[in-house]
Amino acid sequence: MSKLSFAYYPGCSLESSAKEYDVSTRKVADILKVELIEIPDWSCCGASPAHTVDHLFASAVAARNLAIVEEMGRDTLVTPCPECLSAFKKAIYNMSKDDGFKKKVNSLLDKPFNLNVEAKSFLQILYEDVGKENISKKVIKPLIGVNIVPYYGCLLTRPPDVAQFDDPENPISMDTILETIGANVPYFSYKLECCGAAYGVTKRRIVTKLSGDILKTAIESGADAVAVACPLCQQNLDLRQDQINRDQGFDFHIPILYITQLMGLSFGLSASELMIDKHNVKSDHFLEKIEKGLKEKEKSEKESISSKN
Amino acid sequence: MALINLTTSTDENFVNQVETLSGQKISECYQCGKCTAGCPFSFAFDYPVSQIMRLIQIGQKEIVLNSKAIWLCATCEACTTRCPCQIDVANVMDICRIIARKENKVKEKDVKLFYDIFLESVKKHGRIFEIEILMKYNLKSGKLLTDADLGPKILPKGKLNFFPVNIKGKDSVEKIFTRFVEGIKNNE
Amino acid sequence: MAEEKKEAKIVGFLCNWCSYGGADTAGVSRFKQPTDLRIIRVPCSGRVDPLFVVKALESGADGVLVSGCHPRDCHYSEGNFYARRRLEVLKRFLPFMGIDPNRFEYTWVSASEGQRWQQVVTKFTEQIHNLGPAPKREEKSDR
Amino acid sequence: MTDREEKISELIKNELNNVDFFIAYGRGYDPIHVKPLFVYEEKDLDDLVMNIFCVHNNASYLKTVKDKKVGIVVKGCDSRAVVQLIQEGLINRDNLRIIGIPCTGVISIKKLKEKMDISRVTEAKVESDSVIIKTSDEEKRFEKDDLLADKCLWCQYPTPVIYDHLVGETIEPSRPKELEYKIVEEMEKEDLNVRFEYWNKELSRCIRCYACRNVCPMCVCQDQCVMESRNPHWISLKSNITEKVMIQLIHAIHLAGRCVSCGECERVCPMDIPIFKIKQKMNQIVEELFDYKAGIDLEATPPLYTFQVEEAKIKEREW
Amino acid sequence: MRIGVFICHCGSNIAGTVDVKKVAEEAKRFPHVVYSTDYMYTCSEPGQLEIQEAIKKEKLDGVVVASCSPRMHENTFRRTVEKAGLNRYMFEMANIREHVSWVGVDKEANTKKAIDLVRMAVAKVTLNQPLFPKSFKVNKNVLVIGGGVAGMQAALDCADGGLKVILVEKNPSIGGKMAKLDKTFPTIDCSICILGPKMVDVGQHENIKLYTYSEIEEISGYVGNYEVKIRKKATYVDWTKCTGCGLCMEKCPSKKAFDPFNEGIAPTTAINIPFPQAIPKKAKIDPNYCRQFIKGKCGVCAKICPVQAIDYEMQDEIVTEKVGAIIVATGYSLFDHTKIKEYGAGKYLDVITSIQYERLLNASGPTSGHILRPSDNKEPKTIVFVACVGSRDKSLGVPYCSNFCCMYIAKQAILTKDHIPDSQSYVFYMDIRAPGKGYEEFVRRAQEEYGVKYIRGRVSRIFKRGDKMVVRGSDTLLGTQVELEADLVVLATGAIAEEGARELAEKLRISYDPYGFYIESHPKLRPVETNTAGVFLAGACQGPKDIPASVGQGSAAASKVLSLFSKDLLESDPQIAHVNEMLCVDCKKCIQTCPYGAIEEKKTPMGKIVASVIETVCQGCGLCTATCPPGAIQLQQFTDNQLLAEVKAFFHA
Repeated sequence: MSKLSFAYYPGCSLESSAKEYDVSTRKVADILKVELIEIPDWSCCGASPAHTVDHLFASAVAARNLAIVEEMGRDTLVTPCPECLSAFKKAIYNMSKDDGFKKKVNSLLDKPFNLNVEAKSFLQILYEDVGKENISKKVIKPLIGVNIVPYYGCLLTRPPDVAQFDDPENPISMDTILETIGANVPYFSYKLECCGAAYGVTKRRIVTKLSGDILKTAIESGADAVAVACPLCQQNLDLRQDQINRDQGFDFHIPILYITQLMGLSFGLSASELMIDKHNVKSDHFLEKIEKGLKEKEKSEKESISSKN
Repeated sequence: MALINLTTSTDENFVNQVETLSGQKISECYQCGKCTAGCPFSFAFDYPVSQIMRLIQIGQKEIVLNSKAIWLCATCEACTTRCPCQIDVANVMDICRIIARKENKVKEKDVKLFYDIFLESVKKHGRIFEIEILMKYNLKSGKLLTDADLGPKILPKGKLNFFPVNIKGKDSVEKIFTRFVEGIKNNE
Repeated sequence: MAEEKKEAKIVGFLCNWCSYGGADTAGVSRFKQPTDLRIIRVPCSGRVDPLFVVKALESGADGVLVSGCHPRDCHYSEGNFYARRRLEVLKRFLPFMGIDPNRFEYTWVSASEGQRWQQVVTKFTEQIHNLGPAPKREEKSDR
Repeated sequence: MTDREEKISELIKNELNNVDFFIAYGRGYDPIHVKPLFVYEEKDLDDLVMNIFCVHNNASYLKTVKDKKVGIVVKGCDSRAVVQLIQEGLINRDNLRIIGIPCTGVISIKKLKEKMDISRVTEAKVESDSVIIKTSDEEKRFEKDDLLADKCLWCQYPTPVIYDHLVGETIEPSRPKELEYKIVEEMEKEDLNVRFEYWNKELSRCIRCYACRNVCPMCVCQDQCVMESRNPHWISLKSNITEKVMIQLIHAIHLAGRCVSCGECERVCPMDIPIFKIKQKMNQIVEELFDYKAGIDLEATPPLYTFQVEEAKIKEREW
Repeated sequence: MRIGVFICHCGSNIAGTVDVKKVAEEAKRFPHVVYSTDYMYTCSEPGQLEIQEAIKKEKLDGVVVASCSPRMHENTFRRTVEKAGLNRYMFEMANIREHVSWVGVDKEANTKKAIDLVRMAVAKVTLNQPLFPKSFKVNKNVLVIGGGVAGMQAALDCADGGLKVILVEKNPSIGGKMAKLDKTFPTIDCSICILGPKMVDVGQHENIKLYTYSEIEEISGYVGNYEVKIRKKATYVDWTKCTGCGLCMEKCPSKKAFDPFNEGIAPTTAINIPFPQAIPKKAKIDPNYCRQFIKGKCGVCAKICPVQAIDYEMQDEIVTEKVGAIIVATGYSLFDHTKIKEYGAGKYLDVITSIQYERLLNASGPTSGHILRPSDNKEPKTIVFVACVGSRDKSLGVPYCSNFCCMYIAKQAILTKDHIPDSQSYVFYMDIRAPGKGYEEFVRRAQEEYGVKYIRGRVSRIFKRGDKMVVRGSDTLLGTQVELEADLVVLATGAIAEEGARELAEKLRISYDPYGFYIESHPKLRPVETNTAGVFLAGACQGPKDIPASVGQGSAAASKVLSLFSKDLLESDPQIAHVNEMLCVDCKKCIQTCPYGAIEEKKTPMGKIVASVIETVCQGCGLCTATCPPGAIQLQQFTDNQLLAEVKAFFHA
């Protein structure tokens, strides 16, 4: 495999409340020999607030960053955050569909964006460009004996015309990665149900209802942890887990981990390196279970070797 | 629901406006309800999304723009993905928000307030400054205790920045805002 | 504006079984089209001697269109195979004589392809309008 | 008489019993003008010549003598017309006796005329690569290649492709094939409108004498030709530029895939209109599309009278 | 010449966007035109009478009608002028409806175009010649393609009417979809009980020759004289010997073969008779599952067959039949629900299709008529039916209504209650379409008497929760989201065109719509005819339809064939090639290219050799005319001069 190298857009959350996603992404990329070059002086993607103002405006806010990537001489922007990804993909989609729209967007910008850049999620890079064969080569501590359900959220695969990634109704990219790093992936029917997104602040009850349903289904599926790829989903499911318990009358304590953190664990990185200790819900029990699983596996392997001898 | 006088309240211009801005043909909706069936926010909406589509079809501008639903839609795109008539429903909801904003008809003031503060932060720093956003929102919404319980959970983790990151090209971001506003003024 | 509305002189030779039927299907389906084209019905695209195209162009046509059944679907089983060879040769030959090859197209439209017929007519008419009126021949004398 | 002429005479003499007559080349009114020689009896052979001025394609006469037994003297290029006529079933091989002459080229009188006054030529001879022309006033020496007909400069068939007797040794083709469509390619460097005006100008000279058609060995319709019968109404009697263009387009289209590139049409044109170019363009297209050259293979079918279900070189129309 | 021109308004169809008066006025100025008028409906009786009167009064010797497509009414008007004493070929049409008024919006431009088209038609008719048809003998056998209920009805009606019928069915048995059904709506008749006797009639009728497990390979010829090549697919069992005893099925060791008759809900044996009532009741081997074919050894059936009918070496066989007419009754297929990902894309065992459910309900089905759900063979108590799965769905490329789903859902819900009295059925629907006789009452009964709960809304997603299937939909009447935990979900998959329908259409030279359903000659007035003479349609191949409509069309198609064959001779089209012997130079190009071998050489009394057309063989394609250098061979009615006159009329207006 030739060396992969991309323009990297962390996004606002990843340098603040979701720092652990950024850190684990960079570490995993490093191990997998994927070069991520941070886009110099990137700005906010605009997210959904910009879309409520005007689509032209929203596209311009996003396209400023795409124009910088163009200037870098790169053709792909990679971001771990699905919200940012969606903002970029929509800007590109709308601008390439309508030349007049493109011209108007560029009139708002200092430097025009000429549509020579595509946006991809880091998950897509892992699944399509790196591939499970290359990931499996780096696994030294497989996550044996734990059940992890992948929670994709809304925007990674939807709408299919814009997202152009995985199956919009039954995505399997995270499932595949989780299986590759040794985890057991039970049937999970809430892979795509919305967690309530940015309404955490303004409409808490909505978020605790929706996120509560997701956690309930995960636990009913026998999950020890939920894997996520979105900082907003992580925040709703992890930071707000106590609010969920309070509002909905649950008593859940299920760790919500970024897919990159789980990969890092399997690559032999420590929980603190991956900032797993920075989450609200403690992962201690989950991590112990992994260690236990590993030991049991080693033991059974030894037994089988000695019995052969 | 109150009686709707279709003779006096039907606003064809509104139908055209939504169709033009969204690029979607609203008349193609045959009210199957699949969007409502898959909408995670249906329980919280005052009008389920299929009824919003129906209200647009019969030109009920006031009801649509004054609905909570359009502000509670999180653009999860489930409706768009599954619509048998290939209508980009989420986009239609988005357009309704934009029109409501322009016409100063916002039923969910808090949601809009949060969005405004968010964008203000972008305009000011180039990126968002999470703590500032939350504090301003609490102050302006008068809901001083919003997420106060989360503070002790997240602050000790040392992830949040206590100072904004001001990017070098923040004026180029600000210019997007000003040019956009000027553009609207010029058009008017 | 009056100038803009000026119609081009376009003639189409359509086989009775497929393309003429396709044009009928487009009509029945009310698929709107530009009005410049005049259709001449022939039994088969194989009936279209390339000389008809030449004659039309020399008579002042701005564009000539020939349309038949899709290859392998000819009502007479082979006619359009001959048409394909002869019309392709003609299309390549016209520019040598200084005639823009885009003034002549041949295509295949079946009786059910009303929408396709609409697209063909629209595209061809647009193409001819873009080319403008065909140049007129004038006798040149050395003396 | 040269050795070669002697040999031809001898062969014709022997064959005269098998045929009604023989078509060969005969002395014209001066040394550079040769005429077709119709040999019915031995004494007709006195006028026989075979030299660099034997420009005619004798096969042009075959279409008029369909059911007769005929002998014919042909050069390489002429022989392709014979093959094509047989291939199309227009003449019967069994009725033909063919004497083939390997040939290294014939003189274009038009080219010679550009270089000197040829009204009073007294002697003409070839010395290796030179041609010497004497008139009452002067003697001029030319490089042979400068005087040869264009078609000779790219000739790929110096030896006839069909014959009963070959007089002389087989000659391998030595001329560059790349030159074959040079006149066409030169023309195509010009813009469309330049070409359009070029033909308007050139064809304006046409006097509708039909010499091009009459001489064409493949034009078998003769009196029934649509140019003259005007039924069907492809063409009118008017002598305007569109009709003149139409004449050439009809000729080109009726010849597509059948033209053997003998160039007689242009040679006989009294108005010097470069109509061979038109035929060569058609021949180029046919060769590109169907890998086909007329008058080579007795068993082939002209490409426009047959088809392939899947055409290798015609793309399915995007239209 | 004296030409009359008649411009039709076609109500407002033409007059709405074409100034017909102006067209009629302009036409008066065209050469040879002595009479020109416009009329509201030229094809109506008074319209036709007006033409006939004008022919007599004005001594017309040529007529042009400008109206709809000649593909629509050319024959109508030819008969009109013929009745007034004019040769029917002294008539031309200008198509100013399909090609003008219906496709152009600008009235001025339309009018100009109509005037041009009329001028061109006038120019052409000036050169028309009277032509006289010859007659030819008709082969009175009829080919019926498809042995479902429509094809069977058509075959029986033709056979009873004395015609020899060749019935070709691609499956091993006739019976079609109806043979798989349990009961039929709205009478709850046992489907196979009413179909079975018909199948036996077909199997035993002396006038019907049955080719099952056979497909159409090639069709050539024309009305009255078709030649059909039929591929008899290898069954590996000699059907002349097989008695249908079923012993092979008992002993076959390969018991996991796919069972198309049971729609895959239960396996069958590699050698099998498709179902007990099969006609013909003969065994066939599925080589995809037969051990003899997969592993090269087994031979059990060959050993135990009491009549030694097994032949592993059997090859496909091509047979040729000659017929005069063809009835196409190839039926329909069902939408593949695995394309719908939000409904599980086929991976949930307890989400099945309606036709699979029919087999579960059917007493001769794999569960002997007990409703047991596939995942655990338990009796379901909550059954959810989902309507419009692959119908009325633009996003799936099937925007049309499948016509009969609403009715069979009601039927299945009723039967469910009969089978499991303590069950509860729910139906997610968009609209209930029950316009047939007794249909609406039937759907009401399902709700009123059987307590089926109808929920107006589409289903968004189906997923698993424990051993239940969760159906999440909406109730648009309430304006809410609803959720049901079902034991079994039945998807009412819509009707789509039969696989291979398009290929068959190409062989038959008939047209089909964008979805692959065959197009009839006229949607209202010629519903079973096609635009290819002698080819007729019956049943769902023309569009989704239920059993009574299919049977009705089968009979209609049969009556069309019987009326066609009521004459012993048909008239041949005189629009064929004709040689001008003066112009022919015997260059042989026409002989070389004629696709039908319809041209030969002949010697004229003057001793000249010329081309000559064999009139009964020529099909009138005109390839020869386009090929002939001196223009000696001319296709009558489409001569070079006629087409040139049209070109000239346009450009030298």
